[in-house]
Amino acid sequence: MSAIETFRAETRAWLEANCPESLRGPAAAGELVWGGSQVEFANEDQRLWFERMRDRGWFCPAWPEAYGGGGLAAEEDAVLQKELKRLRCRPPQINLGIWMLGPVLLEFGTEEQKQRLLTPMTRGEVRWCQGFSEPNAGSDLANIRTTAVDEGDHFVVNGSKIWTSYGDKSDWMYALVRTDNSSPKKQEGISLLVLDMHAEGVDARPIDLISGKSSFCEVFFDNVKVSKDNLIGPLNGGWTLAKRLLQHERSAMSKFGEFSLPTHFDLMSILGKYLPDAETPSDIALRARAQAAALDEHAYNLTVQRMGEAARAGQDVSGIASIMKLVHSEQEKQKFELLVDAMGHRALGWDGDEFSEQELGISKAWLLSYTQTIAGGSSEVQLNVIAKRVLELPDAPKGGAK
Amino acid sequence: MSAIETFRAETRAWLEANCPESLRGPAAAGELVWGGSQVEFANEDQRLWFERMRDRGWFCPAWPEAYGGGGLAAEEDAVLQKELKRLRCRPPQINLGIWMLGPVLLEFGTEEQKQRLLTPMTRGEVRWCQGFSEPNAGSDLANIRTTAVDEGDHFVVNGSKIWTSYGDKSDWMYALVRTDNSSPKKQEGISLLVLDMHAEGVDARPIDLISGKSSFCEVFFDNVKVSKDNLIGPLNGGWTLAKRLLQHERSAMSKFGEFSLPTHFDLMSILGKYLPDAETPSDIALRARAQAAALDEHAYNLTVQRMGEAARAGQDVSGIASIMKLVHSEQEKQKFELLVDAMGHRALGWDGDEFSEQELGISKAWLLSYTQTIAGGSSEVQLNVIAKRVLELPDAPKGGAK
Amino acid sequence: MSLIYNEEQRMLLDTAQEFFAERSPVSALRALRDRNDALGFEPALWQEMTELGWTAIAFPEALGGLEFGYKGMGTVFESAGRYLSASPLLSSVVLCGSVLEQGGSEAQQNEWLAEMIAGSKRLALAVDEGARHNPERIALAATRTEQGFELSGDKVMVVDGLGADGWIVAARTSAAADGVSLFIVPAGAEGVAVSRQNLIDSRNTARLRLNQVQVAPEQLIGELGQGNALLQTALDRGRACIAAELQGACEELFKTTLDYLRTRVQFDVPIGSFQALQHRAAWIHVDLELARSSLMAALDAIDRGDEQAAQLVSLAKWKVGQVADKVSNEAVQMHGGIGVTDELDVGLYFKRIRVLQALLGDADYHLNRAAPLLEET
Amino acid sequence: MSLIYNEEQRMLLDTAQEFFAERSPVSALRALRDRNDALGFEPALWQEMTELGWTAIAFPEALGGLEFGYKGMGTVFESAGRYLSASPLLSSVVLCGSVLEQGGSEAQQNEWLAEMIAGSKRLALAVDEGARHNPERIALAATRTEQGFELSGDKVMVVDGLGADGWIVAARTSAAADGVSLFIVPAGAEGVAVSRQNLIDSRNTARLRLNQVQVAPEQLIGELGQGNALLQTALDRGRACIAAELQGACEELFKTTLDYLRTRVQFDVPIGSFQALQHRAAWIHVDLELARSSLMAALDAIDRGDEQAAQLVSLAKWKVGQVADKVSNEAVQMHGGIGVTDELDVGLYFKRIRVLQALLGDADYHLNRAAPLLEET
Repeated sequence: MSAIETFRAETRAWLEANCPESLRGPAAAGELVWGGSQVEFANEDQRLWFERMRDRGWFCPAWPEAYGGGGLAAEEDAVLQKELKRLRCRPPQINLGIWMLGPVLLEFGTEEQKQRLLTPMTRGEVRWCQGFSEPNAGSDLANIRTTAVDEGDHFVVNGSKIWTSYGDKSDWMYALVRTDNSSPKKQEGISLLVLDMHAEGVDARPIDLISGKSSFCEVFFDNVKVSKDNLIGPLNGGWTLAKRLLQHERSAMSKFGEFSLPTHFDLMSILGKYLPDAETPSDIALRARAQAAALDEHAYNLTVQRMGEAARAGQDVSGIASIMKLVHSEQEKQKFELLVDAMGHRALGWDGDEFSEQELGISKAWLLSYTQTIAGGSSEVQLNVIAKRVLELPDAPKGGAK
Repeated sequence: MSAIETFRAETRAWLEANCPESLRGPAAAGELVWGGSQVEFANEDQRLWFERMRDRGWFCPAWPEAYGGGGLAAEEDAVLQKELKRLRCRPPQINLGIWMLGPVLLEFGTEEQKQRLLTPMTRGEVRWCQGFSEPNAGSDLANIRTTAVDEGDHFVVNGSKIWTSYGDKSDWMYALVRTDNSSPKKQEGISLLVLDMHAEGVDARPIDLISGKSSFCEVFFDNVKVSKDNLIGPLNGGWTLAKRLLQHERSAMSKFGEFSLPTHFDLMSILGKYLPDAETPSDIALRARAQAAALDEHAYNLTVQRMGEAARAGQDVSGIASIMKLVHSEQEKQKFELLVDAMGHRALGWDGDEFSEQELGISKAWLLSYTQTIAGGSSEVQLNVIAKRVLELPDAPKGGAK
Repeated sequence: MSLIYNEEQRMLLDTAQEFFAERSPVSALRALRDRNDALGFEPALWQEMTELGWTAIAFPEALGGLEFGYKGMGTVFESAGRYLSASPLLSSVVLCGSVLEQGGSEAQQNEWLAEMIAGSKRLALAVDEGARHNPERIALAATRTEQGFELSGDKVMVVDGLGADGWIVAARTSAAADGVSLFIVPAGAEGVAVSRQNLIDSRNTARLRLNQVQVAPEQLIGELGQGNALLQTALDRGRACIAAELQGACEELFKTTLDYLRTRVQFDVPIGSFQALQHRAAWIHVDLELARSSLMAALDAIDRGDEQAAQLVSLAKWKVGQVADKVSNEAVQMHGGIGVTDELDVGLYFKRIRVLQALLGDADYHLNRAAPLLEET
Repeated sequence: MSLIYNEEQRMLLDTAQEFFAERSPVSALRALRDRNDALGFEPALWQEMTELGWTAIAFPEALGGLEFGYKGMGTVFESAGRYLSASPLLSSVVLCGSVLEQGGSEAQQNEWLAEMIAGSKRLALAVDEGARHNPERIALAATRTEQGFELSGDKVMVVDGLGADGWIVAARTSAAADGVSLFIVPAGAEGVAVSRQNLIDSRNTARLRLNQVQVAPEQLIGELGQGNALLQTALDRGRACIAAELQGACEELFKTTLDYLRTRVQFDVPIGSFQALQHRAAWIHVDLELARSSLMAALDAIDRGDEQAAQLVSLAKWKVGQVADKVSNEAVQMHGGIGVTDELDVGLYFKRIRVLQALLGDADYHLNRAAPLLEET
C-alpha cells in the first residue's frame, strides 16, 4: 500500500471512530458551531468533535504544524477532504478567520503575526469577523473612509463598518482602513488591519432589516487604539491583500453552503399546496409562470453541473462562473415572488399564531431574498463584470458620451 | 352671425359640396394621393378633390396668399381644420414639403426662396423628401458626413443619405449637409440645403428590409451641383433649422396617421381565431399573456386621451408626451410577437397562395414592427430622453465612471 | 368621460396631501408599528379626517354626504398612500358605507351610516375566506332559524376588523353561485371571536370566527340572496380606492428612489448617471403613467355609473398592482444595501404596497376580470 | 451523465464548423433564396455531407451507422446553425431515419434506410396539420381497404417535403388518443399533391394533400396503431437537433451583435460602452449558458436512453427557444437601422431562428411538456 493509501485508510478509520454519528449530514440553521472565545455547544457530540479535530490539528489541516496546523501535504489534505465528504462530516467549527484571513496571513504576515494570530485560530479560540463595507463604500469598496491615523507606536481608528456578519459576537476583526488620504488613486491609501473587538471604542450593533432581526452589524470605531504590529502587509498596500482575501470568499461561502441546510422552499410543491387545482385561467397562467421559473432553476442546476465537468476537463469556465451568483440570487428572488403570488396573504404574515411556521419562514425568506441581489456584489455589478470581462464590451471612454 | 360663424357656415357648405363622398373617411394603404410632378390619381374623385382644394389655396390654408396659400387667419384655419375633421375629409394630397419644410421656409427663407419654393408646394407640383439620416448618423444625427463644398457660385455635394422615404419618387429634397469640417462641435458645421432629385449625380435606390420591399431609399450624391440660392438659413446654421423642422415631424406624422388606415391587426380578435378554445395550459397561459398586452394597449389609449385632456386644461404634459412613441412602438412589436406565438407557422409565411392575405399581411407587419422601435428615435434614445429630461437623472460626468 | 382631476378635485388633493404630510407622515406608521398597535391607526387622526368631511365625500346629499364622488375619494386615498397614512376610511366608509348606501334599510342607514359619517361608529367588511381574494367562493353559511339566521364559518383578511363596532359579513344563503347575503353582526355578538392577523404592513387585519352566531332578520341588508350585487359594487369602489392608494404610494416611493439616484455617489459618480439604471427608471415612469390613466378611468367610470365600471376598476387594480410590484422591487434594489434595512422608509413602502397589491384581488385576479374590455374593440 | 462534449465530439465539432464555414456560409443561403430555390439546399453540399459520414452518425453499426450518438449529431447541427447551412439532415436522417431505425422492417430498412445513409434517397416526415405543432391531434385518416390502406387528408409544415423520394405520413387508424400509424408514401403515388409553403426562412417546406392515396400493407411501419411511440422518439430526436441548430444560430448571431457593439460608434463612443446595452447583452449571455446546459442534458439523455429524455428534450427546446426569441429580437434592435435591412445577415438569422422556434413545438408547447421534470425534486 502506498503512503497515501495508508494515510487514507488511517484517516477513514479515525473519522469513523471519532466523528459522532449525529454530526454527519447537513446541519439546520443554528446547528453549526462557531469557534471563538464564547464557543457554544448544543450537545456533547458537538464538543467532542470540536475538541478531537482541534487536538489533531485538523481545524487547519494543511497549515504548518508550527502554528498548530495539521502539517498535511496537499495530497494528504485532498484525501482528508474527500473522506470528510464521504462520511458527510460537518465542519467542527465555522470560522472566517481560518477560511479568509488565514491564507492571507500565511502569505503576507510576519513571523510574529503568524505565531500570534494563526495559533489561536487553529485552536478555535478566536472568532473573526470582516470589516470591509461602509455606508459609502458598497459596490465601490475602494471608497472606504474609516481612518487609521499613525500615532507613533499605534494607529487610532475612527469610522464605521457595515454589513459585518456577527460583529457583535466576534473577538477580532480584519478590516480595511484608510491610512493615506493624499494618494490620487483611492485604492492606494488603504491598509489591512486586524483589531480586537473588545477594545475600548468599538461598538457593534445588529442591523434590523426589512425581514426583521439579522446577524449583520454596523460597527463603530471611536478613537480605537490599535498597536502597529496589527498592520498586515505593507502600509497602504491593503488593496492587493483585500482582493486576495475576497478570492477566498467564494470558496468559503460554498463550503458553508455545503454543510448548512438552508431552509429550502421548493416552488412547485408549495405552489401545489396553495393552488391544488389550478382551475381559473389566472391560476393556470400563474402555474405556467411558476413552471417556467422552476425549469429555469433546473437549467441553472444543470449549469452548475456542466461547469464542474468543464473545469475538471481543464476547460476555461470563467464565462460560466461569472453568471452563477447573479442567476442564483435573481432566481431565488423570483421564486419567492411567485410564492407570494400563489399564497396570497398567507405569505404576508409577520408573526403570531395566525400563520404556520413555514408560512412565516417563507415571508422572512422572501424579504431576505432582496438582500441576495445586493450583498456580495449586486446584480448590477455582476452584469458589469459579465459585460466587460466576459463579453469584452468597451468601457465608456474618458469624456463620456454627449 | 359673427364673421367667424359666417366663415364656418360657408366653409361647411363648400366642403359638403366639393369633397366627394368617396374621399370621406380613412384611406387604405396606397389610396392616398402624393402631390408632385408625377401625381397619380386612382379615380376621378381624387383628381377633383385635389384640384378644388388647390384652386382654393387650401393645400396650405394658413400660408400667405402671396405664395399661393389660403391666407386664412389662425382662427379661420382652426375652423377649417375642424370642419374637415367633422366631414372626415381626407387630405387632398400628402406632401412632406408642406408639412415640414414649408413652415421653416416661411420663418427662415429669403423672399426669393419663398417665391420659388413655396408656390409650387401650394400648387402640389413638387414632391419633397427628407435627407437627414446617414449610415453613420442614426441616433447621432450631428454625425453626418455628406459634404457640400463651396465652389464659388455653387456647392458640390458628395455622400449619401439613408432612410429617405420615397426618395425615388420625389422631385426635391431638403437635406442636412456638412459645410464645415473644422468646427470643434459637430453641430456647428452643418447647413440645410434643398436640391433637385433629378439633378445629375443623384441616385435614389429603394432599400430592401427584412420585411421585403420598402418605400425607404438610400440616396447617393456624386458631385452634385447645387446653386447657392438653395442654402436655407445661414451657412453652418442648419442644426437649429433641423431641430425646428423635426418639431413639425410629430404633428405631421399624427396627421398622416389620422387619415391613413394602417392595416390594423386586432390582437384579441385574431387570437380568438387561431386559439378558438384555449384548452391546454400553455394555450391558456398564452391567452393570458395576450390579454395583458391588450390591456396595456388599452391603458395606452387611455393615456393618449388623458394627455389630450390635460393639455386642454393647460397642464404640463411633457412627462406624458415623452412616453408615447416608446410605448406605442414597443406595444406594437409585442403584439405581433404574441400573434406569431398564437398563429404558429401561419404567421411565418413569406409569399405564395398557401397563406391568406391577412396572414401574409401579419408576417410583413410583424417584421416591419422591428423598424418602429428604431426609426424616428430608437427606444434607447426615448429612454435616455425620459431619464434625463423628465426624471432629471444626471449625465455621466466628464471622466466617466471607473 | 374625464381622466384628469378638475379644479375642485385638485384643491381637495392639495388639502389631503398637506394634511397627511403634516399630521400623519411615515413616521406615524413607524410609531404605530413599533408599539405593536393592534388598532393600526390613530383615533385622533381619524377624528380629524371625519371633521374635514372626508367620511362624507362620496355619499349622496340625502344621506348626509357631499356628493363629491370617487374621484374626490381618490384624491384622499392617493394622498394617504403617499405617506402610508393609516385610517379606516377604506374598510368602514368605502366598503361598508357603500353596502349600506346601496342596500341598507332606512333603519340600518340611521343606525350605522349616519354614525359612520359622523365618526362615532365604524364597521368592517368580512368577505375573504381563503389565501387569496375570491368573493365568488363564499362558504360561510347563514341558515334560517326561527328567530332569524345562524352564521357559522371563518373570515380572514378583515381589514380593520379589530375593535370595530360591527362587521358586515358576506354569507352563503343558497348554493347558487351568487346566492350570497350580507348581514350586520354587531361587536359583542355571542359566538364571534376576533383575532389579529399580523401582516408585514403592521395594519389592523383580523380573522373572524363565527360559531353559531344568531342574527336578527333586521340585520340582513337588502333582500335575501341578493347580496352579491351590493357586494360587488362595494368591492369595486374599494378596489378603485386601493388602486389610488397604491398609485400614491408608488409615485412617492419612485420619487424617493429618484432622489437617491441623483445624490448617491459610487465610483465617483451619482449612481443615477448609470444608463442601465436610467433606462429601468424610465420604464417605471412609463408604467406609472399608464397606471395613472387606468386609475383615473376607473374612478371616473364609478362616478359616471359606466356599465364597464367593474372592468375598468379591474384594469386599474391590475395595472397599478403590476407596476407596484415593479416599483417596490426596484426601489429596494436601487437603494442597495441601505434599501434592505429597516432604517429607511423604503421597506415600509415595500410592505404596504405588497399588501395592497393582494388586497381585494391581485393582478392575476383582475387581469382575468378586466378581459371583457377587450371584446368591445 | 455528461454535459460537455468529449474529445471525439469536439473534433467532430471542429470539423463541422470548418466545413460549413467554408462550404456553406450564410451567403449560400442568400443565393438559394435569391433564386427562389424550392429545394432549399444544395444537392452537391448534401452529397459532401454524406461522404463525410454525417448521415450515419447516429445509427447503430448493424444498420451501417457510426454509433456516434446524438451528441455527435448535435455538433453537426449547432455548426449548421452557426452558418444557416441548409440540408435535409433533420428531415430525412434524424426524423425519418429514426422511425425506420426503431420500427422499420428489414425490407423497409434495406429499401430506405441504407439508401438514405448512402445519400441516394431521402424521405420527409409529415406530422403537423394545424397552425401549431400538435402531434396529439392527428386527424389525417388511414382506412383499411382490401388491398391495404387508403389515406386522405392534409399535412403542413413538411420539412424538405418538396422533391423528396417519399414521405413518412402519420395517420389516424383508431379513435384512441394515440391510435396513430406511420406509412411510407413514395413519391409519385397517385392522389398526392405537394405544394410549397414559402416561409420567411426560404427553406423547403411543403403542404401535402393526400386524396384517397392507396398504400400497400408493406408500407406500414411497425404494428398498426402503434406508431405513436415511434413518432415520439423520432420527434424528440428531431427537437433536440433543432435545439442544437438554434443554439448554434443564437451564439453566432450574438457574437455578431457583440462585434457590432464593440465597433459601431455613435455620439463619439462605441455603442457597446452604453451600460444599458451592456446589461442587456450580459443577460443574453446568462440565458445562452442556461440554454446550453439544457441542450447538452437533452442530447446526453437521448444517448443514455434516460427515462426523462422526453422531458429534458422539452426543457431544451423550451429554454433554447425562449432565448432564441430574445437573442434575435435584441440582435435586430442593437444593430439599429441597418439591422432591419436585408443587406445584413442579421435578418436571415432572425427569420431562420423564428421558424426553428416554431418547428416541432414552440416554447409554450414544451414548457408544458417539460413540467414533469419538476415533480422529481
